[in-house]
Amino acid sequence: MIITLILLPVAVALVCLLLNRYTKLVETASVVGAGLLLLLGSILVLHVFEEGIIDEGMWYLDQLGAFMLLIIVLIGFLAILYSVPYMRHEHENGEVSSNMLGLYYTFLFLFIFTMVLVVVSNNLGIVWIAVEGTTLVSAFLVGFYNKGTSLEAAWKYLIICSIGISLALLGTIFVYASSIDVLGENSDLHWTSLMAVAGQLDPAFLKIGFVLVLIGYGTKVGLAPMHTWLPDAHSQAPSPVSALLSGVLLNCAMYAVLRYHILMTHSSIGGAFSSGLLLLFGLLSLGIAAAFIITQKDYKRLLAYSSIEHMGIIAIGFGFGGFWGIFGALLHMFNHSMTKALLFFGAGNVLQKYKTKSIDGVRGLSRTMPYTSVLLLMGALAITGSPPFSVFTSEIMVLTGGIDQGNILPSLLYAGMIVIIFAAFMGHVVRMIFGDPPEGMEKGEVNKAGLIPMVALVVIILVMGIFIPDGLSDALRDIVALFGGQV
Amino acid sequence: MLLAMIQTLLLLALAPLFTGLIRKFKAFFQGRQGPSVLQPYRDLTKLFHKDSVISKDASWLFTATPYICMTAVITAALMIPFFTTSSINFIGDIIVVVYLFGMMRFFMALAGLDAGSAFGGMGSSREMTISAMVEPTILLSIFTMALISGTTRLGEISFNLATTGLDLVPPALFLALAAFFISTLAENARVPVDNPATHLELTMIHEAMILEHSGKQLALMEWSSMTKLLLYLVIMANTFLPWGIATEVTPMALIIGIFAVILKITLFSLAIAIIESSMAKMRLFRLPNLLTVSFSLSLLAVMSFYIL
Amino acid sequence: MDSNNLFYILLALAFFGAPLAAMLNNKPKISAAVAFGASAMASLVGLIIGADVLLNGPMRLDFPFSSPFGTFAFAVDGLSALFIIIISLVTFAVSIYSLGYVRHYYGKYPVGLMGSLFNIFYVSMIMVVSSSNAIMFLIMWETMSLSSYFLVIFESREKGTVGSGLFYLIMTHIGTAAITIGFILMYSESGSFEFSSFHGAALGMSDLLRSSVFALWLVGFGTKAGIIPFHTWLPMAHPAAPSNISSLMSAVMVKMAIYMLIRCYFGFLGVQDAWWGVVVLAVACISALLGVMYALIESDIKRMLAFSTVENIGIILMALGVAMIFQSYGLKELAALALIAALMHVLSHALFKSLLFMGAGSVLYAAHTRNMEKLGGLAKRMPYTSLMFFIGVLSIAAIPPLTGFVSEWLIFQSMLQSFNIPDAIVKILIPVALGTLAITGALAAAAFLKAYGITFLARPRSEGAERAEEVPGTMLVGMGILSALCILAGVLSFMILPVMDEVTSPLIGVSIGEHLISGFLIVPTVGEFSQMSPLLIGVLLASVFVGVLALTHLYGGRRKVVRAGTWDCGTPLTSRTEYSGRGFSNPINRMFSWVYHPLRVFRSTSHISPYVKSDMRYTSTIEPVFERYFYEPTEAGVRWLARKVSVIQTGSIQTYLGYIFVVLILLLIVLR
Amino acid sequence: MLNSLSLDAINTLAAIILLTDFMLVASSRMRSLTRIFAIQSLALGALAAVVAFETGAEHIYIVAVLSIVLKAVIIPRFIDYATTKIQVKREVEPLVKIPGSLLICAAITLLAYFVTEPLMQQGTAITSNCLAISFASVLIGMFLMVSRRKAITEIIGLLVVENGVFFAAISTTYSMPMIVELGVFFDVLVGVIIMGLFAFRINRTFDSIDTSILRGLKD
Repeated sequence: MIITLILLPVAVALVCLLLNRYTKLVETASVVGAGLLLLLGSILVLHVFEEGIIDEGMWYLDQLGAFMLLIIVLIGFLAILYSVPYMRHEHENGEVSSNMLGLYYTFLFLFIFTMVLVVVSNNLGIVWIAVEGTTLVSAFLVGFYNKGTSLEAAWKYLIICSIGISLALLGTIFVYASSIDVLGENSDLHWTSLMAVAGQLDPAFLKIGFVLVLIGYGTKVGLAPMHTWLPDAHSQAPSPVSALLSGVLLNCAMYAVLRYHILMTHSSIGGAFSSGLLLLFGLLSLGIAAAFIITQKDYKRLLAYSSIEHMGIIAIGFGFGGFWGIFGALLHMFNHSMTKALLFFGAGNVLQKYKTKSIDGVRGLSRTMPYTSVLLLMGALAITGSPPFSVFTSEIMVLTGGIDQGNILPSLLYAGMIVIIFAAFMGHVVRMIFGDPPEGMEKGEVNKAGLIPMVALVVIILVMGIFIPDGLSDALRDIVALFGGQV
Repeated sequence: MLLAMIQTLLLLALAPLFTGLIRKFKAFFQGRQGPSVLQPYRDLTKLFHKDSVISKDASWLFTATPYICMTAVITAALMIPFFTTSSINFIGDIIVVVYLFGMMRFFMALAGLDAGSAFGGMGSSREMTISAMVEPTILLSIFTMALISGTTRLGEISFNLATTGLDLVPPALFLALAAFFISTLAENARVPVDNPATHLELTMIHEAMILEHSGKQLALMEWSSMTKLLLYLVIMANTFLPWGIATEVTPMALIIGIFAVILKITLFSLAIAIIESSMAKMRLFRLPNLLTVSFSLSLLAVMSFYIL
Repeated sequence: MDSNNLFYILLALAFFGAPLAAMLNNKPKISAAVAFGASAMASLVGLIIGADVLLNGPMRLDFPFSSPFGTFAFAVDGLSALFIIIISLVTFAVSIYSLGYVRHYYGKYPVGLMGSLFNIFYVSMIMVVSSSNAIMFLIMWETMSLSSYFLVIFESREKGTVGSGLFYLIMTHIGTAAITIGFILMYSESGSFEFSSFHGAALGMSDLLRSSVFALWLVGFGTKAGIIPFHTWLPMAHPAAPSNISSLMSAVMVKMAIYMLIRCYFGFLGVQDAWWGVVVLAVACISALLGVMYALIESDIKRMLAFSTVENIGIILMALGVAMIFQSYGLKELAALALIAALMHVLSHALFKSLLFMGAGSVLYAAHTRNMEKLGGLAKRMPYTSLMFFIGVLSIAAIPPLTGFVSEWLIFQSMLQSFNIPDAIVKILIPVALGTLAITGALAAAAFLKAYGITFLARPRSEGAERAEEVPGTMLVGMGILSALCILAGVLSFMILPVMDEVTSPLIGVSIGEHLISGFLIVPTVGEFSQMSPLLIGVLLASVFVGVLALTHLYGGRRKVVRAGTWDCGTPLTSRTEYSGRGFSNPINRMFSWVYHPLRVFRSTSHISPYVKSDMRYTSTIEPVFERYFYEPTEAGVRWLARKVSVIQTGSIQTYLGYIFVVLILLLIVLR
Repeated sequence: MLNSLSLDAINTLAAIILLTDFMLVASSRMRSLTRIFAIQSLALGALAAVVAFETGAEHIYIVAVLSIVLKAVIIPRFIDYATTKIQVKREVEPLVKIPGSLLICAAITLLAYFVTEPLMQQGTAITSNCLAISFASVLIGMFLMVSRRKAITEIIGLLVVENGVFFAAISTTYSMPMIVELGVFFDVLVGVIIMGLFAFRINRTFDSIDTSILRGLKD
């Protein structure tokens, strides 16, 4: 079952590669493939949520993995749905050749493949390989437009993430080393086997291993100060890819960190060590993101920094711990993905209309693109934590976690930063939406079909803002239990 | 009820007399003979028999104001004990009285603006400015009296105080009296705040407001202002120094009451006249100093009551 | 029909009205009728719900699903019901008014959108007061803020609107953050987000924690209410918003904060420390005094009304503060009196402020300007509007026996009872507050005298004012309803106050209804301390007025009344010779220059000789103290810091790698 | 548990690796960089072989062979090819002068000993030197990346880091499970190729692979 899920995107990628010339066919294949992936993924997710963990030795899908998978397939599907009209428009404008279009979908599916691999692998080594794989594949997508800035972004992305990931490998080795004494030389680096003996793992190796893993995967997550590649890559990639990077990839990397974090909480070191580090990096990310959001001049970079902010929030949530902290952070992963995807889609529409990424260059959206502007405004309010959108719920939960666990000062910092970011972010977005459009800018949407996935996302974040389906809620509780938090 | 009406009528009737009396006292201090004490009555009578001119720019408010002013004053008078402590003060206490005076001032000032002349506007503006500064003093003085007598109903204040010996009265009362006296001067357009006798454009306040009124309207305005002055004096006499007022309805008490109150008011009039003859009108922008003094006095009154 | 069903009807009306109106956006007339019709009907239903709850006891309506934060439900108790009634009353009148008012938006702005948001706004306010759960409350609270934000920026093409809206949005968000932290602190004590679990939870809290919650709520709700120094959004957002919206916002929305303050302080925290009350009282005094002072010198009617809202919130909070002080000393009866006074002023302010904003809207509608200096003479051109505005002015100036007077009188009375307080220091503070209230009242009278006098009386000062015509009937009806209520709520306050008592008694723990009203009289305290009857005063005033009128006509005979020009000293009177609003407030401006920091510039040019001026210009501006010394430096500071931090993104990959390197080495050393 | 000859061999090879690290830092020519890297990889491969011999774990032989083939032969060749193809100037152009760099690397080595010291108490690793040197390799590799300008030097720095990690794997755990090890090799290879491709594209677009000109994106 899981193997089908893994191979499906590879197969679609191959199809796209082979049908390279026939744009229409590639698009159809992509949409159908993404649909199938969504279907298959949902079935698996539902299965895990309802029946429990799937353990196939090499492949392992527990609630945490399934939750990630849900995000991957959902955003993956919507991103592809959005890609079709978006990339077609790029194609028509001569930005992309039809050959490249085929490659685009190929890489997109390979990208999804690597991410799926991250969450379904039991072996922490394979997780590492898959995360490294995401970098290699998505670097192509980041450098997709053969322009100087794209290449620069891709290069930075590649180098910084590679170095980070190397550290993660070193960390993985140390964790592995910590298990040698217990499991002997046949230790297989499976997460489940490690968990089984978590209490006996060598603390010295585990500790340094976790630090390395955190810095390593943290680079990929976009935790400050290892975040530096992120704004470049997110702003240079095609918008649907930005949505995937921001909404899914970062979560996948966070997922990798979490696996180690869980291990730490069950080890003899206890959770305080890893929680403290997560909290530290989370707060740092939040603060640095706030600074850049305030001074930002490029709206795609704005969204990228907002991703850093939200990864910070997620890290803070896990750092706070307790039921609310973890529950909130998990929920926040989902909410952030959905909302950020919405925003990147919106930004894509704006970019295609205004042909500039500069915030100052975009004025009067409400008059030129009424639908996009409404959706964008809702997205902006949502991402900055306004109810009734879902991000609010998870942010409140994280805050509750902090205060409930007695982390008063970090909680206050957290709340303060969020408010500052709200002000700065809304300031930018409001300036874009209102005012007089630049001269000669005609009224009308450029990417009408692209509005459909956006509306779907708005519906999701609205519904999730008011209530969380019981199935999901129960699954999240199971995950919280995994962390050792009381339910 | 009946007594209240009698008192009110008496107050209305006596108001011009005391205005005339103050003028007479002033004339005496200035070494003039001055007009008769009855002159205000003659003025009012004359005005009541005149046609009136109303500005084209003015609205209904301008015409209605004199009647409203008179109404406010009469209603207030009904609640104020004059020579006996019984009035219809069950429907409103001293705060209501202060607000009724506020209402009168409010309409007067509006009418001042209504004609669209710069004088009216100036008068209104200054009147409202001064009243804003006087208001806290008045209410704090009242507060003190309420504390001393345990009620804010005018009749009961008089009654409670009058039935107490002078020696039991705290010093707070005299501080409050001083504050209230200054406020009375300010509220009734007397020197040093305003000069009732002037029509010099740049200095007048009260007169500027009613400049456009004429005939019957002017008569009502003047009369209500006179009554207001008298009412302030009565309040001063009966709230701060109520001894002598009739606390029961017996002919003897009533007669003593009448004489006592008239004596007290005459003395106050004399004081006003002395002040007006010996002081110059202050510049408008120096007024805050004076009014701050009175406010401090009233605040001190409350504090001394609480602390001593 | 019981209130549960009515609640469904209310929700249904608004939730069908909102999207329907938005869908009909292209047909403004129908759309407006649908939207405001729906909101008017919904508010009528709201009135019935409120009345039903007051008569028959609380209702509760559970949500069909559960949330991780516990159960969500609409729970309406007495206090909620009172506020539902206030919200609904105002909304009803504003809905009718809006039918006419939105006409001038036809073709310019999406009326359907406004109608839609209007409904959401109304429902969100209803939900705010009927939330049973802190998180649900926050969601509703923010929905209210957001919908009002969108309404504020409705005229998005006008200059400054979007900026004002943004400022409002940010301020309200900051407030919400403070509120949220307060709730979470409560949660950490009570273990549940249910409001019902908060009751008494504070008993187990440490002093520091409890006071933190108190302070957080004061800041949070105070921001929404507009206490100084968090008031700055009010004079920005209210003028920017369409008048019907500012009417609702100022009259009702800011009261949601008062509602919550009452509920939180008396219900959840249970006032225990006297200094809380003192803090509230101090904040209230500052707000009231500064609010009215800024209102007085303002020339923009709507800005002036906004500042006046700050003032009135201050007055309400004064009463609240006094109530808290009494409550903390266990003087429950007096606390009840002060709280009733506060609630009465909430009602009064809701009535007259919405009336005044609607009046300002009518002026704007007819004369196309909000600047008093360009108005004048409207009393003749718009007689009904001017009359109704005048009633509002009289109410807010606390002229007896109107509603504003009754509430202020009650507040005075409760302050007069301060001699019962055992603590000498606190005892002395209250007379100071009383003095503040007195000067506030007098200045408010001056401010509104100016607003009415300059706007409606004398001669028009611009062509717009010259050509102004009476506004459409629906607008007049909307205003008329509230004018009537302004009078009735004052005169018939003896019927309203028992309701307030019923509402406050569960919070305070004692009912003073028995002695508060006797016949037509209001008797604040047991015994002879004082009493008053607005109804009798009204009757007395009316009969004396008739008497005076009659006697004046009789005495001296019938005399001619001549209409003639105002005395002009020989110079023709024009609009430029009239006393201006700025001139009116100038004495105060000068006397309180330490508050206003006025900047006066007088410039003149002369060609022939220094005595013959060809051009003279006088500008007088006041320094926006809070903006200049609080908000601007804060913003600049944050920006400065952000710029400093931004340096780290150098663009050089080596630097970036360096960060990782350094972090790695640091962590390795520290955590070895 | 190891016999002393093997221990000596391992220590010697470890020392060679450390030495090559320093040489990398000290060299100023591109061509010598790749040579030194090849030597280092060779030494690493040999070390792996010794360990394999000692432990008798056959899969470590595979790893050793792969390491030699891939890192000592293919990748250096590829980099040399790339360097000639895009005509990089020969000089390394360090941001930090070479004497300074060497001092820093000495400090880094000390740090590595300091950091790995607590790990040694467990006695899982072969020698204390190995772990410390592997750690030093990782850090020196990173330092190379931080302090050198060219895209190609960055790739080499990254490879040094990888070598360090690989060394750590061998010295602490006698390498990882086979599948993981293979995957890692595959990733390294693909990574280098992709980076090479990007280096080509960057060269084509900017006419230079000096990464200090890649500063268009910043805030």
